[in-house]
Amino acid sequence: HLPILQWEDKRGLAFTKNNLSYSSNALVIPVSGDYYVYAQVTFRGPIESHSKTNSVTEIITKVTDSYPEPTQLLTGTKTLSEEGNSWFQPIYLGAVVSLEVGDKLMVNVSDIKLVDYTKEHKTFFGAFLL
Amino acid sequence: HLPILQWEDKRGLAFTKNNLSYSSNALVIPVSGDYYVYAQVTFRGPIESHSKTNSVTEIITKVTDSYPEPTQLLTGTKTLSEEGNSWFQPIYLGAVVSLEVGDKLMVNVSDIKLVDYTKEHKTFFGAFLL
Amino acid sequence: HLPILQWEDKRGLAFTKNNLSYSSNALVIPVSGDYYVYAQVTFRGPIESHSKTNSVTEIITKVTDSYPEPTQLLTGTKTLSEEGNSWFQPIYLGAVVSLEVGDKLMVNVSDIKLVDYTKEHKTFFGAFLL
Amino acid sequence: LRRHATRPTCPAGMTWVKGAQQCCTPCPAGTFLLTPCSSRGNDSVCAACPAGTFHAKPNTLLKCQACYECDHQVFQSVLSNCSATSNVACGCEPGRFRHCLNNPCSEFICQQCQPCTGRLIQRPCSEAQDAVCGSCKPDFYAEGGECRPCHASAPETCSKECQRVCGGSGRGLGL
Repeated sequence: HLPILQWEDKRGLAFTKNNLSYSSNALVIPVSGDYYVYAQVTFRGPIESHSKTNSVTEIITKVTDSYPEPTQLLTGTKTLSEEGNSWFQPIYLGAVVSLEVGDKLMVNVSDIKLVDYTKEHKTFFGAFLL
Repeated sequence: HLPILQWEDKRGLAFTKNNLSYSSNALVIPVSGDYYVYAQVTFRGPIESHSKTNSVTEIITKVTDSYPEPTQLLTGTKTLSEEGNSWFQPIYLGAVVSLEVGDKLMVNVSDIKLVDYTKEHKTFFGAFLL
Repeated sequence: HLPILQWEDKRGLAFTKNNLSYSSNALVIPVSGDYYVYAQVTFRGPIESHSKTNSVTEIITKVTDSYPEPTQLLTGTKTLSEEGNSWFQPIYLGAVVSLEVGDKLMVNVSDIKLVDYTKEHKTFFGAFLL
Repeated sequence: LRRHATRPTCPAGMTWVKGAQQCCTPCPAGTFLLTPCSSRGNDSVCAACPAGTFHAKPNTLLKCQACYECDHQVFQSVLSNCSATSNVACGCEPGRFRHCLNNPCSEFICQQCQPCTGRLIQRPCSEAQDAVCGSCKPDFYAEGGECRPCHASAPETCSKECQRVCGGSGRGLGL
């Protein structure tokens, strides 16, 4: 599986409420229903130790007790054409998904070293019940 | 007019409820109000038989009894700079629009052959009433 | 500070309601709560009078009486790789933020001359209370 | 299965208006529906589209569409202003032509026409396409892909295109 991002859930702009909680890298769904789930990841490179990166991928994944494998809910994937220069690039994802109480939502990325985690307004993740 | 995408509305992650229905390639609005409408299309190329593509476009369009022509609600359009190598690229759109009962929402694209329809988590379309 | 965009709030697809008002380039929050805030800016270039542009940036900013400095809520920033050819490129941002009555939301951009303001469905800005 | 309350089909020339749950005569182009009709069907109150908005067709919409704007940053010019019944039409400033960025050319920039300095013009620059330059004009000679005026060439290097000019240079100015 692709690496899972960790998130800040209290400080700065981050918050959780209405019993939507955050634990072991996942948002935990408190009540079954339809949620608008979204995430943006800002990627940047190149990274010294890295061979040239051709693409970046962000996936919002669901883990549920009723199925042994994670389910990919939303995927944003893009090739890079910056030819070795330094580059940066956001990928935003958002959609309505039906979730069950206890389901866990996570964000996976193609390469965690390429994620710009330095500023909370550039990389973020959330969900709200409709 | 640009080609219109067709959608799966029942299987997998797809669903329709609250009387929002899907017919002849369009979401049909069941009750007047303000809706958050969104769509992501993942494009990919080049397609061998295809001349060099230099841009991709996604448009969410409204058709209504009240006006004889479609109205463009949201447009995402981007030039490509991948110079003939294989490329892929998502375009996400989302905003609040005022809609009337019976209005129809569709997604048009610049070139249907460039759309990656193979995975439901890469290309999706939806709306919810505020 | 980066330049602030001005918006049309009445004509065409634009509207304000539920006391969310628009004045001096800002959406003014009528009641405290959690809002889904979003904006898309379509950038395009090059502009003849301009030296080469390497990147474009869009920031949704909050100004509040309780703090003297604007707060960056959401940022989308991307390098350009179109090598001097004509290019265009949308950046979409959206997330839930907690806001207080009287808070003002604005959209800043790296360079106002690179913004495609010509069609309302390509560049837009909005918010709704959850 | 619940039967949806199907809407009656309106007589020709009339449109179903949800607000009034009636068939009404649509408002003419250039106006929008201010007040829906009564049961008589032809007494809708229509109002003119405010400045900066338009409707090109008869309609029963509650608002008019916003006019586009021409992109002056890329040297577009207004071919025809937005009116109550038609959107703005954009073209290019003089001396420039449309370089389409997409198909059907709804996105374009206005690039400078090539000047064809010292050359014959095979096809003049137009709104739709750049000029096509031909060979060098009389009294010009080709050098390094450019056309240079003959008088600038030294006698010993006088090329064949310039014989007329060089040949005459020794005889002084004729009246």
